[in-house]
Amino acid sequence: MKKIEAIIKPFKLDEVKKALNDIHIEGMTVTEVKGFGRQKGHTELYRGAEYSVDFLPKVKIEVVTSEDMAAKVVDAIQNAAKTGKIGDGKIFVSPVEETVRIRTGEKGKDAL
Amino acid sequence: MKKIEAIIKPFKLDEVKKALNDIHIEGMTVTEVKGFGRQKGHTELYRGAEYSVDFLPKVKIEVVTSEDMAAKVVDAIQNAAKTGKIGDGKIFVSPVEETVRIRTGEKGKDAL
Amino acid sequence: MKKIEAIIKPFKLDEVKKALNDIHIEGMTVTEVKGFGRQKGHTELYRGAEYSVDFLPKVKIEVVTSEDMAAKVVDAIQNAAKTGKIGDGKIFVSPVEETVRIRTGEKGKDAL
Amino acid sequence: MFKKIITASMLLAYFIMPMVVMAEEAQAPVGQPAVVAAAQAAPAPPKIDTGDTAWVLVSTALVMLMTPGLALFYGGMVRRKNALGTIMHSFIIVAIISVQWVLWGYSLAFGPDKGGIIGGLEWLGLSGVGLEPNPDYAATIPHQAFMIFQMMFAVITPALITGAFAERMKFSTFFVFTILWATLVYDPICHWVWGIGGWIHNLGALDFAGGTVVHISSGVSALAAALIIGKRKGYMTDIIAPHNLPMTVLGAALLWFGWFGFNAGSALAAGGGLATSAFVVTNTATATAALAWIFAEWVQRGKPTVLGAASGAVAGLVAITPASGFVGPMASIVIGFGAGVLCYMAVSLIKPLLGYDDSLDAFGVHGVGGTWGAIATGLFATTAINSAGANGLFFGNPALVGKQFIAVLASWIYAFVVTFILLKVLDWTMGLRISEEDEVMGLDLTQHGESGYSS
Amino acid sequence: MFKKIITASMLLAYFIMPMVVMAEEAQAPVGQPAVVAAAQAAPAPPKIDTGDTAWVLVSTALVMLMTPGLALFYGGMVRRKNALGTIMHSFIIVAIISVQWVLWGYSLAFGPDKGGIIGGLEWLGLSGVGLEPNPDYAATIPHQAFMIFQMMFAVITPALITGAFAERMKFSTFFVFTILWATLVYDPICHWVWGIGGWIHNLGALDFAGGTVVHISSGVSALAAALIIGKRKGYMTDIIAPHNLPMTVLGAALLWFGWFGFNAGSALAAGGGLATSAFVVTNTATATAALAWIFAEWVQRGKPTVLGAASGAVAGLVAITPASGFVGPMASIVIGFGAGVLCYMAVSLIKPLLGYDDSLDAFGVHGVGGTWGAIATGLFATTAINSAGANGLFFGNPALVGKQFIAVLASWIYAFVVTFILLKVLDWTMGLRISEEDEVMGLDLTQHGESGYSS
Amino acid sequence: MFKKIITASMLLAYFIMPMVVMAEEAQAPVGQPAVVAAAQAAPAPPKIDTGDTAWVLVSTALVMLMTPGLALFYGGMVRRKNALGTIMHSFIIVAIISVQWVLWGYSLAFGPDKGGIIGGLEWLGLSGVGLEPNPDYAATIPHQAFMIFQMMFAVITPALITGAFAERMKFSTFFVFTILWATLVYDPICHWVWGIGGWIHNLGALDFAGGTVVHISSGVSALAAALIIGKRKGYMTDIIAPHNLPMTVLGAALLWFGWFGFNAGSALAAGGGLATSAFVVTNTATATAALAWIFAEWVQRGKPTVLGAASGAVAGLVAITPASGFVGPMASIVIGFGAGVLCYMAVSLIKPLLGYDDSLDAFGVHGVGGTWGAIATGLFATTAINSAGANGLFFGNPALVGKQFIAVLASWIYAFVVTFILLKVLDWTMGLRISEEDEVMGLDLTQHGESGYSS
Ligand SMILES: Nc1ncnc2c1ncn2[C@@H]1O[C@H](COP(=O)(O)OP(=O)(O)O)[C@@H](O)[C@H]1O
Ligand SMILES: Nc1ncnc2c1ncn2[C@@H]1O[C@H](COP(=O)(O)OP(=O)(O)O)[C@@H](O)[C@H]1O
Ligand SMILES: Nc1ncnc2c1ncn2[C@@H]1O[C@H](COP(=O)(O)OP(=O)(O)O)[C@@H](O)[C@H]1O
Repeated sequence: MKKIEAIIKPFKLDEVKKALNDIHIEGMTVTEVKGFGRQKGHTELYRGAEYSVDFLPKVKIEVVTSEDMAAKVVDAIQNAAKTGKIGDGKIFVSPVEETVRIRTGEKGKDAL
Repeated sequence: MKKIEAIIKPFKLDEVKKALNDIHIEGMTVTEVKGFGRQKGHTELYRGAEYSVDFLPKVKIEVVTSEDMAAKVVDAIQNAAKTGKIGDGKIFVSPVEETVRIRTGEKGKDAL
Repeated sequence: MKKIEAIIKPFKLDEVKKALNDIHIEGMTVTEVKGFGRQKGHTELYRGAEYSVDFLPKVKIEVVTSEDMAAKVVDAIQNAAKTGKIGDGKIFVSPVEETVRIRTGEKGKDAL
Repeated sequence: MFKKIITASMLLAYFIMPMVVMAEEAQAPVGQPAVVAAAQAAPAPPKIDTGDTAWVLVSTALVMLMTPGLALFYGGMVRRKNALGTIMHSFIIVAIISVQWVLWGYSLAFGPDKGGIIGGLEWLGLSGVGLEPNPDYAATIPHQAFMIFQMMFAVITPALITGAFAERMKFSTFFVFTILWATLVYDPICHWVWGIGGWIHNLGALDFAGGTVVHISSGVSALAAALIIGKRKGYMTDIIAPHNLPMTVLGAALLWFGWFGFNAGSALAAGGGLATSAFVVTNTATATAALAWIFAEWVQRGKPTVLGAASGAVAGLVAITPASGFVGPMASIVIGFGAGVLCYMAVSLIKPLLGYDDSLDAFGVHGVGGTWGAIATGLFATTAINSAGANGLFFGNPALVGKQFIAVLASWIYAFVVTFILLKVLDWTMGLRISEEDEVMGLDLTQHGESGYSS
Repeated sequence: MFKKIITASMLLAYFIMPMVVMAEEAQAPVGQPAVVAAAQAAPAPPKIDTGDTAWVLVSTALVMLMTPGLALFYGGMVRRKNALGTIMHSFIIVAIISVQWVLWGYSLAFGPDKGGIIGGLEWLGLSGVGLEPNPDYAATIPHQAFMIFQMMFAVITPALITGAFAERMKFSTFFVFTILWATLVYDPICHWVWGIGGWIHNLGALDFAGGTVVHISSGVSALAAALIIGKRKGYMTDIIAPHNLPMTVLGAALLWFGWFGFNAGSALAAGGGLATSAFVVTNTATATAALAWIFAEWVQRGKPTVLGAASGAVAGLVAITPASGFVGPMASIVIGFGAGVLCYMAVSLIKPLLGYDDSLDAFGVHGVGGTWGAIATGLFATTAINSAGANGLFFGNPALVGKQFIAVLASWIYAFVVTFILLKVLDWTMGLRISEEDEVMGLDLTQHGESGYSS
Repeated sequence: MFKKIITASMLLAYFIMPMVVMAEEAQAPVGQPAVVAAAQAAPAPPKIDTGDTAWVLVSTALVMLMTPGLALFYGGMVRRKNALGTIMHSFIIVAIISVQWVLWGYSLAFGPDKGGIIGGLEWLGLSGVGLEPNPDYAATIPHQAFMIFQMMFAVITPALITGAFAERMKFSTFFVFTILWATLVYDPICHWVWGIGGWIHNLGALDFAGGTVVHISSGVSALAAALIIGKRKGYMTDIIAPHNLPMTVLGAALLWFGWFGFNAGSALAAGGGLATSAFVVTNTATATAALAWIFAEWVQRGKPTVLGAASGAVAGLVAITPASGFVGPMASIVIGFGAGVLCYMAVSLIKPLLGYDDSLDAFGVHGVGGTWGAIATGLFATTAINSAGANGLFFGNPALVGKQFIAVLASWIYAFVVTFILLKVLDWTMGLRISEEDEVMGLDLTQHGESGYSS
């Protein structure tokens, strides 16, 4: 199995979710994260003190899926999350050795 | 080493923590996440506008442990987190190649 | 490629970011997490009821980088995040099989 | 389903009935105006004092603000998932009781006395309650000004109880409970103590601004409620920490602010010094109690807490309430100090010992503080402050303590018993408590379909 | 860039002009004091009543607090990224209009009448508006007390509109819009209805505390604004949930509290019973409307919401406003009930049907509630409450309904047309709406360079 | 450990002492009532005016609310981990000073004059401070009403200082500091300026509502405190952003609201026009200052901020305070404009230049704004507004500027020197600052064992 982790722009979450649903991925886990990268941050002003904030709000989506679906998932996310502007984010794919569904104890693919 | 990642229902966190302590796992990292899966979300009402919220609050527990403990950890989590109702969550096991304890620089098992 | 995940004390984030920038790591993703470990928590008092809170606020930094940079990254983080006191945190290294830059579709090292 | 229909019909009736009455009244022929209108049509008697009226109207507004203040005070103390539900309890009570009071509550509480026990129905729908003064209650302000000032007391009292069953009460049952409790518990006790002809009033027990009427009645009912509804899931095992203490402090501050209207407004006049005196002792007792509470914590636990300061202030406000028109500033320091220490002990030592889950300490603060205040009135009252009052034990009149004790006891017993029965009946019919699953999800989502906070 | 310079210069002028005037005035030789000072120097006439003045000053403070209350009411309803920007709208309007009113607004609204349409410029910079009473408006309080009480009405009215264009309006344009709207829409309508000589005033239509002047004018302008500025990105597709409903409830509570000053303060005196009567009906209508709104939700959607209770209360406050000095408590229940149900329907049924994005329901609550209240005044008004008023339809005088209808219609048309033109012109010149990218980032960062919340 | 015991004993003494006194007093035989009671027993003199008393009591309540308002204003500006600790500073000061004032503070400040420097101990424990008017201070309200109105000024002043040492002060030391500062700095300066016989009072310098007494004394002490306690860890290197700006705006709004009581209440009467005039100029200056501050930002940084609007409003309130009973509306625009611009510059240009960490700008706003207001009073005061005042420079009397300057200078020097010594002594004995580790953890957990926010 593979874990696909994507860091995306927050307002793209809904579209990505829909894209994944379209390819019948019906489980995912989402975390609010802060990203640092090429995309420039913004400045905040408090009583004349200027702070530059370079961590930007991003959303991390994690999907664990079977080997054969992995590429499809990556494509779906990439298409849905893309705006073409800097800061669109990354997708990382890594190996997962085992999966368990807590409710039933099912393992492997059945657990997804 | 293995990383065990479990997505569980938030109110089960304490029980899972206790179960892990019982098998002498004394380190873990916890993140608030939102999950999407088979479990149905809820509806929110604001001035007559109805929104269906399908991301549900979940908690992700991460434990890095030695190969031989991994199965025990998975079992402990599964037993403690299980309610038998949909949405109980998943456990994912993946490989970790190296571990460092920042305070001392110790590596591998000693770092856990 | 490798993913380096570090759990550190929140007030060390800025120093770690600087240390990474110094070795030309210019992308990272940060998550607020709660950690449980050797470091003792604190007690909270509400109307005489005493609660011991053992989950402590930590920050998780994730950096995906090429194999050859991985060791350097680990070192940079370890040096910058170290206070020498219990609770400094851990660094975990795990394999990443693929990386995609959403904006361009670039893959592998180019995507970083 | 069946229960839902019953509830719905009750609610409907609650609205429709008055609508019908009003519609008829409103359409009364011009030649023979409705009773209310007639009363108001009479030229305003010259006795109305503009300063006194301004003071009582402002005080009414201040007391009104206390209930939303309480909403925040309580709302900050619950978990995030119950923030709205808890706030709603107090907020909607302002609406519920405002209507109940106009329709029948005021008449039951202050209407023409029936045997010392209850007011008559003569003033239903405020008929006969006009804009000329009613000298029985307040000679220099419009009768309706007295009525609406009193309304705000009737509003906050059931709201205080909600602290006991926070985080687990079913909203529909709460709604019905509030109407019934106000009618069956508050209105009678209010009549006993403040109504012309009320038996405690005739007895000569003193309660300037509501030690028995407001705080004992609500605090003791809260105890009954905590016992009947049972503990929250996870009580004493999980961490149940306040989700927003700045909100709680803001609530306490609004309570303190509004309480000047509560106590000093109870003089029902600005002149003559009584309002000023009540204002001064209210502030002094409150300040002392806040210090006493954090001091007790500091000694016992090593740290003074912010929630303690806020709680202590409220305890002081509660305790000085019955005494505020009868005691001087030095006595108020003693009363405040006692309130801070006693309520702290009730809340942090006795409650855990006995094991009931009075979630936001409605009994520990209002029951205990109100009882201490009522007794302390018997100790420290002096006619030097208020010639219409009486001297207390320390001013040579031990009899007053006895009277205070009777008033306290009667309020305790009546409130406890009636509330107990009421809640038992509601438990059997509508159900008091939400399901365990709903309790895990929280009141906000399950009772109201809302989240308090989003991004 | 060009636009920025224009804006900056306008703002600069806004400050510099008065500075110059004042500097001159302040430096007037002692022997010949400035006009303002002269007026104030005259010995205070004996007619000032301390109780009435206390009441009006307190009421002014209460009404002032309503606008920050509105800031919270609205601020809690938007998304987190727009919290500050939304709060800023109301907060800065307090500042903008306070200055506008002193410099020219009061003169336009209440200055010597010019043809029933507008006040003259005689009172620019408050010249001639001193501390002696102006019996045309209020005989027992200083003229400046009347002026500043009215100021707070002029302040809150444009703030109400901001609910319509929340989460997408450009701050600089909003700033200019506010000044122009107050001058071109509020000041004239205010003169028509309340100014001595104003044509609606002469007509005999009743508006005790601002049904047409405040609520219709702002609500209808809000509709125009919502139509012109267009929907928020993601409206009806994304979840746009209130980020902090406890804040919204606190705002509603402050509105309720302050509204006692708004309505009962509009009696401009504490004595005589009118303030008391207005106070009572205000509270009663508000309570009923809150219940009616959640009851409607309960029936239609199965759950009573907290936002519904708060919204209903505000709807009730709006609807009773024009009627508050003319109707009795029973009528106020009917008015409140109507407000709760009608505004609920406007907001949750009609708005989605028509599809405009009046983001925080400025039209649905103030436009609809204000219209209902103005018409209801024509139904339920009775001289038994206020001999200076008139009887309504149910008291035998159908003519009043006609007059109310004319007043409503005139306010609707004038407010809609002028606001429409104003916004169109501003859209062409300065631009109304922030860029889509900025909308995604939020007002707080893009318009003010701040985050509402940090850790 | 040793220090803890000392602190504990001091606190204990603080409570026990009065308890003993009171207990004795309370138990005085009825035939010979305690002094306080006796004073109050005298029949209320006919001179009390109900309207004036209502106004002063309401004003007292309004001013009381300002300190919790300040708690929110400051609390929103700190980091989340210090939210409660910062709020606690102001909240507990309400309690501390309320007791200090009743026990000895009022006597020191307003008691019978001793050499122009300090009040005598005659009025300790309010003995002799009864319900009849004291015509020296206010002829138409009870003496206790004057006392408690003044109390609220004594309360807020030390609370203002806490902005300087926010996020790093030890709570126990802060507690002791507050009592000592009130006694050694506030009470004397208050006596100089407002006490009958006070030397600045005799000099003829004007301070209507506390430019020197409240704002300079606290602002300059804040500067001393910032210098002694040193910078926060991470100051100027880490991002130290306000954790909750809506809370800050709410605080500013409550300050604005309460300040009507502060300034207009300082007329100590509702009639005669002075309260109204003070009300009008207070609002006008505040509004102008809010606009001036954001305008300055807009020009200098390109964006108007919400924190700027709130800060500007507070700066305007500060600056108009001493002038509010002596100037007209046009002058108030100039004063407000100056306040907005000067305080903005102090805070955003001068502070970073000089490099001290006055964390929440207690000096930049209150020190600078108060000084500007006191001087401006010397420029714009006119007897046309207040015949009991004096003319200023622009009304032909340059001498007033000199007097104002002396008053300012004396307050600056006295406050700075005494606060400096006091803090140095406390630093050596108890320690001012929490440990670096505690500073990282935050005040809330380390000083109070609480978290402001949980889930
Ligand atoms: N090496 C990395 N490891 C982990 N996360 C990264 C890395 N590089 C970028 N990111 C994440 O991706 C986000 C977008 O990256 P950025 O460089 O701004 O734009 P782009 O992806 O368009 O090149 C960052 O905000 C960060 O969260
Ligand atoms: N393929 C997946 N990848 C990552 N997380 C998943 C996946 N499927 C489910 N989850 C997580 O597990 C949670 C529970 O899944 P759900 O389908 O609701 O119930 P169950 O685990 O009982 O089948 C989800 O809310 C989500 O957080
Ligand atoms: N086995 C583990 N798996 C995942 N996270 C861990 C593990 N052990 C520790 N951690 C994380 O590291 C943090 C620091 O660990 P702790 O034992 O307190 O101190 P130290 O790292 O100095 O030994 C913890 O708070 C937790 O977040």
